[in-house]
Amino acid sequence: MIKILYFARLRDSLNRGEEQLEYSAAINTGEKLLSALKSRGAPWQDALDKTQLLMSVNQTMASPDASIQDGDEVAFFPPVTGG
Amino acid sequence: MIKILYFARLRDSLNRGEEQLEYSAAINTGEKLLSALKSRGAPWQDALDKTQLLMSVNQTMASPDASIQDGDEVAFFPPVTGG
Amino acid sequence: MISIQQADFDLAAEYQALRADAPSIGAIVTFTGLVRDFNLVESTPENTSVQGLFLEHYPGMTEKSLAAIIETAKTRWSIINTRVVHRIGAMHPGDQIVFVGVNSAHRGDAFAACEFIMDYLKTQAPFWKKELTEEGERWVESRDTDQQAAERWKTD
Amino acid sequence: MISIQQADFDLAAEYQALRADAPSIGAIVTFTGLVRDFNLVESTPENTSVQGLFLEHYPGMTEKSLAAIIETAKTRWSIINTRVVHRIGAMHPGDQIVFVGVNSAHRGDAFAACEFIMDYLKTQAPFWKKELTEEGERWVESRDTDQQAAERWKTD
Repeated sequence: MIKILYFARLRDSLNRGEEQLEYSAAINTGEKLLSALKSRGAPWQDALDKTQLLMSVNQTMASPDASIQDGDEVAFFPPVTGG
Repeated sequence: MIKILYFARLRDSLNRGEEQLEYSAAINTGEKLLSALKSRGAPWQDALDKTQLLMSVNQTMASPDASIQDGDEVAFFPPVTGG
Repeated sequence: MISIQQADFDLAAEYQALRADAPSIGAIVTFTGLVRDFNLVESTPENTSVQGLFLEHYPGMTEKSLAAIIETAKTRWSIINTRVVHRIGAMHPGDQIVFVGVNSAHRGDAFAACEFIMDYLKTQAPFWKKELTEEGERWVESRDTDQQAAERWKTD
Repeated sequence: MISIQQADFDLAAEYQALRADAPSIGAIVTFTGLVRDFNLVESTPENTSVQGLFLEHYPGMTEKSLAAIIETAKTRWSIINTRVVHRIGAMHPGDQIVFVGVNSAHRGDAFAACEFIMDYLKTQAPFWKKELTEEGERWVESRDTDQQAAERWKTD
């Protein structure tokens, strides 16, 4: 299982802040996971198709080619706007 | 008359913080005034011969070629070390 | 010291803590961010009046990313200590949002490290602002100028 | 606001004044200089312990030069207000010597203006430090690094 978190505007668009997903080779990189989520159709396709989407793996910023292991915590969110 | 002020290490060396001097064409620039003061001999010659001597005319930093008018306030001091 | 908190903070207390750290401290630089009464987001040039703000964050990653930012600052500049406080939750115009304080023997290092931490916080730390305006709620868009400010510090 | 004073100053009061200036303020940067317990003058590498400090200045020119420095900062950066406090007279290790605070809508401007004012104060404002050390009194020598810091801001 992996844990996926969604924040800010993205959580609002998906109407979901968190989910668990069965781990498999089909989602063992950021890019593959994103494809799998987008394939769910609306609202996933649109919400995750932003050029400015950021991703973290185990609470560290990650690029789309980052590998994902079983048990990882992955998060998707828009560019940060704190401070 | 012009007013001349000496500060910090320079005042200590000259044992004098302030003086009035009769104005004349012989002291109508910073350089000329400095020469006139140095010609007084010890301790003036040595104390004013520092490469790092700074000068102000009417409380604004000035270069040696600055002109001096009757009634001006001229000051000599070492590089500043506040803050 | 890193603190993520709903409560307001006391700049004077943060400053006194930075002052007490070591007798070799010669310089303390502080940055405080406040909620403005107008919006500077480039995509909304109308400067809609902001009535309130809500700060969301990613618990866990927030602390981790701030700790990493501070570690980087400590390797790049000669600084003694840092204090970072970031508020979350509801805030109003004029409220304090964020504090970054740095102490050092040298003023140049304190200035650079403080600005670096703020610039990286703005682009790397997982906080998101939602504004409450006359027209309703909206998520604040990120700004290119923040991205550029962080890029300045990149070393090759 | 420029103040040359013997008395200590209250950073919290200076900060609150900068905070209250305008609702468009989004950033406040403060710098505080403290008396260190050791000497950093390049010509005395032995780091003699400093027991006390005496700050002399040129009354009249001090205020005039600080006002000029602040005016220059206001033409170069988008800042709202500044507060500068410089103490004179006797001080001890750990004491506050100087405060520079700047507020602005933008953090980049606040950082740059605050550092600029300090760098110029260090080379242009007529203050002189005399240190009381174990070996007696001595005037502090100016530092090349301060001259270099001020040179950075020169525009052609």
